[in-house]
Amino acid sequence: GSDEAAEPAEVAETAATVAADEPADEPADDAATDDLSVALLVGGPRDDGGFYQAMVDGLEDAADADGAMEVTVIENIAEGGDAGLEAAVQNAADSGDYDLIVAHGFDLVPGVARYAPDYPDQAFVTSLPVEGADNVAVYLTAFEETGYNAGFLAAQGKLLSGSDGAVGFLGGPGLPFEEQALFGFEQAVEQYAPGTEVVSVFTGTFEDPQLAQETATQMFQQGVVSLWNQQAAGQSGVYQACAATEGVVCFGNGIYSEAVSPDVVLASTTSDYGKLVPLWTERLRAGEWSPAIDILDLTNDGTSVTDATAAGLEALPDLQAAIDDYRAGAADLVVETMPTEG
Amino acid sequence: MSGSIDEPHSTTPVPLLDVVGVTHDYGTLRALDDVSLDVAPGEVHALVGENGAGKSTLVKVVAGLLDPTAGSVSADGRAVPLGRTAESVAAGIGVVHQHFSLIESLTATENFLLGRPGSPKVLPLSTARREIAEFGERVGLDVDPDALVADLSIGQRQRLEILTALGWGARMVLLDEPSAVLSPTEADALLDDLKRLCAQGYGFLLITHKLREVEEFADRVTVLRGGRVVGRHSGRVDRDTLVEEMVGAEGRRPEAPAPRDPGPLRVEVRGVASGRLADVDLDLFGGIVVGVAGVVGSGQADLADVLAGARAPDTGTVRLDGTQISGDPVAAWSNGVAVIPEDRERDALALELPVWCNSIAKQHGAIGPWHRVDRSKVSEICDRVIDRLRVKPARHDIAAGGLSGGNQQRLVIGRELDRQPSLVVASEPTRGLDPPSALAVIDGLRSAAAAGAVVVVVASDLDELLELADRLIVVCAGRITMDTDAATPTRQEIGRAMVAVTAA
Amino acid sequence: MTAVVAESADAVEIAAGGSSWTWRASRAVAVAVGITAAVLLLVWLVTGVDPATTLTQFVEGSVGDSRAIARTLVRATPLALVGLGATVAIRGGVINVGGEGQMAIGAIGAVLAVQALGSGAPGLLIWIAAIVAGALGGAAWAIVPAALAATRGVSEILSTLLMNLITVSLLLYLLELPLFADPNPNVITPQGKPIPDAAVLPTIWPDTALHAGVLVAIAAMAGCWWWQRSPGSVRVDLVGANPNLAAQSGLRPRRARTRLLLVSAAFAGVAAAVQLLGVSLRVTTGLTGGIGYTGVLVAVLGGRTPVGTVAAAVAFAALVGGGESLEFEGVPRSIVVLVQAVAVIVVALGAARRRAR
Amino acid sequence: MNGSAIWTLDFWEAVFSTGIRLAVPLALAALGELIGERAGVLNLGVGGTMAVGAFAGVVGADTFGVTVGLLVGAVAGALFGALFALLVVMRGANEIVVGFGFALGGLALPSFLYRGVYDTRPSITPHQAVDIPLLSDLPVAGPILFTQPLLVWLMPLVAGAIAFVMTRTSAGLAVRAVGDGPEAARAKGIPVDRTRTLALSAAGSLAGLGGAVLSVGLVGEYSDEIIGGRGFVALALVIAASWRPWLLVVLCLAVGSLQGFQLRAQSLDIGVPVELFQALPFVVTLIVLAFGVGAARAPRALGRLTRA
Ligand SMILES: Nc1ncnc2c1ncn2[C@@H]1O[C@H](COP(=O)(O)OP(=O)(O)OP(=O)(O)O)[C@@H](O)[C@H]1O
Ligand SMILES: Nc1ncnc2c1ncn2[C@@H]1O[C@H](COP(=O)(O)OP(=O)(O)OP(=O)(O)O)[C@@H](O)[C@H]1O
Ligand SMILES: [Mg+2]
Ligand SMILES: [Mg+2]
Repeated sequence: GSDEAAEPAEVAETAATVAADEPADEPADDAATDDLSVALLVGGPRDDGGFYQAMVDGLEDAADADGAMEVTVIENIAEGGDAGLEAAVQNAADSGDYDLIVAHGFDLVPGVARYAPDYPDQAFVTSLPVEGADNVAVYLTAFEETGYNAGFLAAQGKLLSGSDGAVGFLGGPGLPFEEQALFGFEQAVEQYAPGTEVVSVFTGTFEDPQLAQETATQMFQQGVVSLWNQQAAGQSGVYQACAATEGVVCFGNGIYSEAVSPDVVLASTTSDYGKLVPLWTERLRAGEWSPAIDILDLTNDGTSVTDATAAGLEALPDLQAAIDDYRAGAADLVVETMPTEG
Repeated sequence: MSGSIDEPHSTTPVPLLDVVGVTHDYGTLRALDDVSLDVAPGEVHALVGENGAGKSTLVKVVAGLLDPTAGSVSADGRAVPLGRTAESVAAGIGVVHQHFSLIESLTATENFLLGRPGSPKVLPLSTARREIAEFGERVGLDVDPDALVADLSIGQRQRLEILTALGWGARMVLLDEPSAVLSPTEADALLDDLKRLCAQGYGFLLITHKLREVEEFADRVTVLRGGRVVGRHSGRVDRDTLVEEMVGAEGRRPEAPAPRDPGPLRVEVRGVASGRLADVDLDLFGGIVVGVAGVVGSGQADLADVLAGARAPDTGTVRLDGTQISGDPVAAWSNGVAVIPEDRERDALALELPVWCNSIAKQHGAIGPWHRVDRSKVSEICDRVIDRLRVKPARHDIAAGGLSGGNQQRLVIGRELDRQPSLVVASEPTRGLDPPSALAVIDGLRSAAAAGAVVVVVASDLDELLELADRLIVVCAGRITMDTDAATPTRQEIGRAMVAVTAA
Repeated sequence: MTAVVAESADAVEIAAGGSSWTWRASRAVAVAVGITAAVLLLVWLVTGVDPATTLTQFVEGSVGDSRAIARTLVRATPLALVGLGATVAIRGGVINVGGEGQMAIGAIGAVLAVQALGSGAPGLLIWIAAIVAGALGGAAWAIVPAALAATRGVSEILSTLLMNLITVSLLLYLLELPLFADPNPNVITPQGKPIPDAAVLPTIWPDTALHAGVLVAIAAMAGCWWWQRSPGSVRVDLVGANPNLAAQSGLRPRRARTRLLLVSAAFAGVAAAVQLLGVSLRVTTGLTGGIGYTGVLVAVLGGRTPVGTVAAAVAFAALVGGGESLEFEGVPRSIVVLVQAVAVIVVALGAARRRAR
Repeated sequence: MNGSAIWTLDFWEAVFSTGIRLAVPLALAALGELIGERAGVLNLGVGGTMAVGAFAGVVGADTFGVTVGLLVGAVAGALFGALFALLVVMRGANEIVVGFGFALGGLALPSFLYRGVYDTRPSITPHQAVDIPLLSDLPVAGPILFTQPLLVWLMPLVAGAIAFVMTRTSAGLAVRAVGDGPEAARAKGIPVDRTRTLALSAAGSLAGLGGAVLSVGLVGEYSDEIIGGRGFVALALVIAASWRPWLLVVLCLAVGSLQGFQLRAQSLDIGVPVELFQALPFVVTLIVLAFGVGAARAPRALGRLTRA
């Protein structure tokens, strides 16, 4: 129905306010130091070097910072198909062991939608809005903005290295959110390095390092001098190709990218899910879980770019300054969202 | 009887092969029990016995493929270590096995080299090619070294096998039923080859079911029954004696069929050409068993195929009781054509399905309404099929593959005859069967004829045909060269018809 | 290649063939205990989770309470449906390992039917239409392998596997089409429109996830059980055991094999429809979740009988459920697939020994 | 970028040089499978064996360096192949069922162990492309053939070795014999089961090496999905190549180059859905399988394992 389609946009608007006004609820009692137990459900491997790992790392770092929070990660759920995804949600809720269940990934949303009403006292948070469940909070990522960050990095890579050539976007199966990221990517490239050609190739999977490696190699041969990728397990291949090619620079899509190949990745885009955690723990400890919507975007630093790595500083000494400038002005950036089809 | 059981050795001091007291058990089954025999240079020693007597087991022991429970083998006076093929080859023993001894996708040379003990890691292909040519010429067995075995005739394959054995250095060769798959002419040529080689000092142990070959070619004969030696003879032996020893009390020779009056004309073959067959006309009458003889590849198999409806003729028509048989085996079956194919395992039985499934295979429409197998109906059919040729064990639920070969054949024929066929086309129906099973098969086919059917039997064993048939047709080069009452012609006349283009 | 496959299928059949019930049962128990012990040990060594914890957690996760039992049954439902189709096909010597692709296209077929009827139609009509359309979709996706097998002698094992790989891309493409794509702009992974509420299969065990689709599986099992006692199954056995004999008996083995491949694919399509209406509620890339592969294993494990296949499906589903809950203890879920693989290999080994006897 | 780039030499050099590298792991595994099938045994578990080799290779390389890693991968694959032979050849278990079990279990085992063994993924420096002096300066052939990681030369090396062994040595003759006529081979004194076991172990070692070349030699790490559909494609190509090693290598190169082409052609904006390109290698494999000469030349015993 058409009303369904219209709704999320409104939700998103209010959501921005919610996020900005946090904390909205006042603490109800003295439970601020209560031990919290959190289950994190992810469809793929926890160390995928991408979407999943970003949440795992974010939650675990936040738990360390919190000191009284324990995280259990349930990974690879999607291997069991839709039935497995739903079962994982129900399993976690059924056990009663967790103060909060984080269902990270669009594929887990239907399971949350189905079971959250059965467990009204259980707090959930997931990746898309769920109707009619008061115990489900939501966080959204602005993928066009992630892509915009990436486009900024790629453009800087080209400008600062003084090369004449194209910038590259190396994607996976070509899913809609990748297309959104590409949409933002192209805007940023046009903004920071006007007239630069953008070469985009989708390998068909996030997971095949050899294919990613060969794709990157070909992109370099086609004149790409600065490359950003949206691969998961495939990204190590991208960095291999990068290391083996003279005169090109590469950027990662998360802090773990730097761990994969610290000598190659000059800086990364990042979605800092850790930013969400204090919001959640506060609400939980206050006993006031609400169906809030938080958005990770440029305005709240939820999506951003990392500092230049050591390799980055060495290769492009001016990179850090550009990044600092960019971050300072990030809140004022206007990134167009991709028009939906149909 | 010119020999005696307790005279185990010939007068030759050093036999090429000396088997002493060999016993072999397959689990609880004693396949060989204290068997002794020897082969002297320059002789053909025949080993006969009914199916399952243990002949092939003995060959495998001598070849080193089986390690016997007891006994010893020596060659040229030296003991052969048992259970290893390389040892028996090294001792100068060659083997031509009953089944499966050449690999069709390899060339003659490759087969020659395959498994040759002591051959270098890199194949000496050109040397071997020369060896085959030169050695073949010397012993009078010529084979094209570069031909694929698949392209060789059966006779050439036998020759290649013998050549391989001799080329590997064998002075004596065991031949396990080499003539079973040969046409009479090819078989005679093979045995002539053996005789010639005997003159060069080689020795042969010849296993065969064809007693005529024993009579004509063997210098000595050993008879096995149930794994024991039950008779030894040298010189000319009487066939009846041999048969009696082979089969014990159960054996009887079938009487030559009494000539009978032909029934009505049922099958008309008009101007049929198909495969080797060229423009054949035939009238076949009910109540008559028609034997079809011919050198392999003369067109008799094509005739069987056309009659069975397995193949539509290129030209001409075949009518059964006025209905045309169109090259559709299923339609042929429903018109009353029963088929006993040559290769039972490939074409006639589902080996891993139970006997009952095999029994009803051609009446699967009759085993109940669409929604339910009628168990009693199945039992009834299955009992009939089993009873007809007395399949043993008479059980419905064991896998057909668990039956012995003879009983498998009884099952097939029982099934094919179950629906009172009008025309029975049987290819090699008794090949490789032991005498009781062969007799049961013959009785079954004759009773079908007695019930009014036309029975056509294609077989390469002339003796078998002559025992069975009322009327004999000889095919040569796709044409009928003889068509007569089976009792009339002599073997020589038949032999001439099998090779002559003009009728005798 | 056809002959090669026929032979292999024969062997599978033998692998599944029977001996006495008590003997089979007692050996199965012994083998199961052996595997369990080995797995517990492996888990202990690699992850440090002790056997007692592993075992209790496993039992709780698979059959610990009504919800766990229901989860197991829901999981077993599509598995049993694919497995039943595979069982029928294997008897005729056809090994269809294209269940993944056939399920995906079956789901597309089912969702087309649901969309065509709209949310106004009565539930029962939608369900029947979706299941029929699912069956047609699944079968349609087996036409190419069936045609290649019948005309070119291409092994359906390989062709159906390749079709699965092709389907991965095809499904992604289809799910982007406006006809199928979820119009919700927040949905940024490939997934179809949610099916209307009227189309969702009702829950038949209150307070659990057990949906009415399980009845479809039970009906299919009953149907196969009946079929197994009909002359039709004897004919399929003959085709599987000796195509030459079958051809002489008027059974048209090639046509029969084609039909069996299509039938087993249709079963996969039905499984997909049930999964769509009862679990996924929209077409997703995760709707199949390996069921197409596991279904074949279930058929082998179930000894080519309908009841055995369904029992094996339930056992596998319990294994998955238990394995999943083990992950809360830190045991990687790949242990589940490992155990499934070992179980099937052990069954094949047992069948081989039986055959050798 | 526009469609005219397709007419440039650069374009095709890139396509084929990519194709060669993508073909290497595929070809090694497929050549191994060819040996096993020549011996009359179908092993559907190629992908699983590759995964085991990929993982073992990384474990080896992590401790002892790349070369050892490749060897460890090959050895692990050989053990996996020998285990398959033990079950299927020695114990007579159904080769299709066990092969399927190996395909699934072989992917799950390294994934399970990996979680147990490593907290962070080990990273390995893989082989780099080497410019062969003089040859790399040749036009066309230089950029395609002579600026590759040396590992790509394993492909012709192994194919040549297999072609030689199969046709010219007694070992190869024995392998072909047990694949075409196990009963006859046994009658000739060839130890059928032992020959098959050795062939399957060799096959496993090549599949394992293929996996290790992928993880250790080319990419530098193990991940659960690293093998993808390569095992099944290898299986299909062996048949499509009708069991001829050189033709098999050519087909692997063709499939690899097709991948290379699709990656390259995407950026040309020629208006074809990406998904079609991505499915293309599988579609082409299916077509080759259907219209190749494969089946007619199948080893006779293939798929009908008899305990001869
Ligand atoms: N591998 C085996 N395992 C068990 N029993 C066997 C085996 N091979 C043969 N036998 C049995 O041993 C006995 C002797 O068999 P053998 O093959 O030696 O007979 P044969 O005289 O060669 O018969 P035929 O004339 O049919 O060739 C038979 O009862 C047979 O069933
Ligand atoms: N799976 C198989 N393995 C070996 N041979 C087969 C197989 N299927 C069919 N054949 C053989 O192929 C030949 C022709 O096929 P078949 O007779 O089955 O087709 P058909 O019954 O004519 O089917 P259709 O009705 O589609 O024409 C038969 O002689 C049969 O023996
Ligand atoms: Mg014999
Ligand atoms: Mg036909």
